[in-house]
Amino acid sequence: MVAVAARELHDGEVVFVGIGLPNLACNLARATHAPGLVLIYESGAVGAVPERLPVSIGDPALVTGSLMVCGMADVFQCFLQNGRIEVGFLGGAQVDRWGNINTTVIGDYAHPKVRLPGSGGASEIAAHAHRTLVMAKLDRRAFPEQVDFLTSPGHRCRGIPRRELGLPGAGPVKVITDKAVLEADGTGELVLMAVYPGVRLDDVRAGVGWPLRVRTTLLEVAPPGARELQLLREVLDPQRLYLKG
Amino acid sequence: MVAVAARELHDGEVVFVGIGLPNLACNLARATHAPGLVLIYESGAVGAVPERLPVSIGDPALVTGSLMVCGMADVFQCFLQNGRIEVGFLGGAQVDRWGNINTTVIGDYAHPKVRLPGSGGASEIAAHAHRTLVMAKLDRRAFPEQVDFLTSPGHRCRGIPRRELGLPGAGPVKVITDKAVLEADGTGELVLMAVYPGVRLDDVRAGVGWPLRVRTTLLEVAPPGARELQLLREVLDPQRLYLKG
Amino acid sequence: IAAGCARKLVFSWAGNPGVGSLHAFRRAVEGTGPPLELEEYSHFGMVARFQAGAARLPFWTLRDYAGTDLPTANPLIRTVTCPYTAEQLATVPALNPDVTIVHAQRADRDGNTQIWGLLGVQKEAAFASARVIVVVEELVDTAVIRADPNRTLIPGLVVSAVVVEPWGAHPSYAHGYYDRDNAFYVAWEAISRDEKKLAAWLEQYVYDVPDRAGYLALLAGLTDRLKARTQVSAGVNYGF
Amino acid sequence: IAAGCARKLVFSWAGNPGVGSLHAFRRAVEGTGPPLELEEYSHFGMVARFQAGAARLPFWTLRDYAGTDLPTANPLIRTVTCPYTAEQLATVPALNPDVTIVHAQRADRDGNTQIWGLLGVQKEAAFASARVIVVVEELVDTAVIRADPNRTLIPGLVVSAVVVEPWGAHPSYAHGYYDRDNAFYVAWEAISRDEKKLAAWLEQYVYDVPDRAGYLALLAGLTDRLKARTQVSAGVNYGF
Repeated sequence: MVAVAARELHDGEVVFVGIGLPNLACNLARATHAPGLVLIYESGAVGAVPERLPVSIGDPALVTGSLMVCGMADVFQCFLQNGRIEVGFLGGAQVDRWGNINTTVIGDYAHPKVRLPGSGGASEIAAHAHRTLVMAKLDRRAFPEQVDFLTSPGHRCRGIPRRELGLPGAGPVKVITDKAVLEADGTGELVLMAVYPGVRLDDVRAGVGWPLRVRTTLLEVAPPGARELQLLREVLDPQRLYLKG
Repeated sequence: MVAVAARELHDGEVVFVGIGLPNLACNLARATHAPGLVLIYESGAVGAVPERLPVSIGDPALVTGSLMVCGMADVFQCFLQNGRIEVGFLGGAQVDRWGNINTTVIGDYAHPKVRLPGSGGASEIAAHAHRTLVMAKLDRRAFPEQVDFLTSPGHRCRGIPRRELGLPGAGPVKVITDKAVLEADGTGELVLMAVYPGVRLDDVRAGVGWPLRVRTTLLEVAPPGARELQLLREVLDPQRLYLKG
Repeated sequence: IAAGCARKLVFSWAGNPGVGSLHAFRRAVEGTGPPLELEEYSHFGMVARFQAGAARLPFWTLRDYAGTDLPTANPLIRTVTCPYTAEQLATVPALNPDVTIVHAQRADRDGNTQIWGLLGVQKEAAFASARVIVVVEELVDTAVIRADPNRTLIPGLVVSAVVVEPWGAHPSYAHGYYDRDNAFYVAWEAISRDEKKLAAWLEQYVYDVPDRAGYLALLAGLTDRLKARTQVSAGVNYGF
Repeated sequence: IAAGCARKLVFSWAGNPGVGSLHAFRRAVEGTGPPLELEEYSHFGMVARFQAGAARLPFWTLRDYAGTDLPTANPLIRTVTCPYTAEQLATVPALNPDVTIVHAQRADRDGNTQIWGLLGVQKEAAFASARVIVVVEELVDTAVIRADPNRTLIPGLVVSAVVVEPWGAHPSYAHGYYDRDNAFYVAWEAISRDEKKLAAWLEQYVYDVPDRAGYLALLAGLTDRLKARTQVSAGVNYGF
């Protein structure tokens, strides 16, 4: 999943990074095919080169050796809203058919079944990054037809197409799960693009709450190479803070 | 004139300083009765202690040894508009009966007789500083009934009282000239408050373009003391960049 | 929240950074703990509120929230029409706290405060606030501040009080002084999940300690474990 | 203006700092020189325009201009109504230059630029601009930038080109490198007042010099006269 996300990043791109799996993916890409990635964290570190796995978005390892530190007002106004961020990573408890994400509540807002942490910077990343990549575990409850609460806009929000909302970025182009990769089709609906080796189409369909369409040519995801696995397990997350295997 | 202006400053006050005579007045006050003055220059130096007479608002001597340097956006938004500036200094080619100041044009805006440099930061200093002090040479052309162009608001702007305009600061409380000191009365009109030793009332009236009223008890300005003169001539402006005598 | 001090939370993200949920917060909102009123924004929205507060403007303009449910959940998220392009933009209201508490590496006795490493919204919050308390690792002579004025983030003229409290940011970190106590954040997951454990922790580390020194005395080996290594930057020339 | 390159001036103050008038500007506006279109703001207004540009918003809000003649002289100064308090506030339109040229002490080859001393609106202008050219006193290794990231004002990702030109700010100064050439500013008063002298100066110092080195060669003794003295600040600890 991390290796698959890393491959989506091109050398030299400016990436808005969150903690956890996205951070691992970015640092894996930096250590392999994209040494020129510019990593920006919402806490204000620009061009970070963390020498350890950051344990929080405010980790001092993001600052030491970085190219620039700026205040959060500059991060959101001068980098993100200004259109300087090429790729943003998002995750969430719910991802729906149109790539909308919910990180706010499961159930009703006033009387939630589960209260989640909230938007953080996700709402504006979803609006402004040139494109976003979503990482989430495939699970029927996590992939409903419609999110309970729309925290971060996808391609169609409560019936209104993204373009009509004036959102500058292209939205979630891919959703990378632990079983398959979904991509947005021309209408903005998430469709199945590729499956991991050994995963059956029915497994994927069972994890999605809407009639999942499949791209004309379904691809198979290449498994991570030995070098990717070694970097992830021995260098990037030796304590297995975020990796399971 | 400089010594008279210096006396208007109280120790510990936060002063927005311009180059030239205001700068001399502030540094004279700092060297005498007000060592705790905090001098802020629009270029971004806060708590400046210039070791030489600054030759421009951007002089590096304003930075070295200062308490803080910030960008001009912070100067105007976080200090001035935020209401942190207690005293502002203003000057201008024209000062009118209500303390309005013109630093833009003499004559018509589109076809001026004399084109002046413009507002700079004066317009917003006049609006936001808790009080302003105006320094100008007394001259009939410089003190008209109404300014040709209203660059910096005084107590009554084109007939509208300052309070109705929602301007946060108290406006120009005193106008310090080379012959006399004017102050704003309860209605905001500039009236004669004090004359320099040896200056006759008629001399002052001849330098003002409206029927100048005189405060009930007209004061005489105390001449600068030996220490003030020595500081001004030998320490603060030894090259006589701004001082005449 | 668990101690019953909080009536209302104005926020943009409520989690345990890098670890998981804030359980006392979840209990309150999910209806099994003491009630808690919410006023919810995104990070950018909260930052913008502090910017408006620091500039003494009543609102701030941003491109945000189009298509989301956040303006429905929070009616204080509104819109304004641009006087040049006629487009609609989002607004948030200014936030002007009664008190802002800032943790910094050093300040002089007048409150002129220097911070390096991450800056957050500390400058904006300080300027927005009616009163500012600065907690520092080191009290320094004004000459130290004046030797490098570009490092000053908060001027003394907005600061009400300076508290000198080394290790005052624990369990978080102070860049150049000590690292984050990550073991604490991880342990907090188990403590905060269980209301009894949380009550016991509050008793031992908050109610029963007379001061910060008492708190630190309970954390044996802390300074050895977390003290920052030395990696000093070069100076720059302020001569002219 | 004197060389006939400028058609329109967008400005907030047009004088010779600390000296007096800009005579070519005055001649143009007072009708005795080539015509010049004006779009005039105050300093705060111009700063706000760059802030809007840097944030990619179409306008910026400020408390300013009430009671003044500036909105009459410039119809682009408008108002907006606060969606919370209903009060009227001034607005200025965003400024997004085609090119911004910044002078800085140092940058690496990717354009990551560090500036100390006065900062002006250089950060805002750079972010607002379609292209940014940075002129530096020194080209440094990226390791120098990374050793003190809090000094970086402009990130390389917004910079199009870096020009290495020591003494490139003359007749102004570069803090820590050389002082302002005040004699030049004073001499400029007499040169610019007389159109013939001004034409001769342009001939000698602009049209007839092949490059910046040629310009500097005409100014004998400059480096001895203006070189900055050494007053280096202490470093700070970035270790953790």
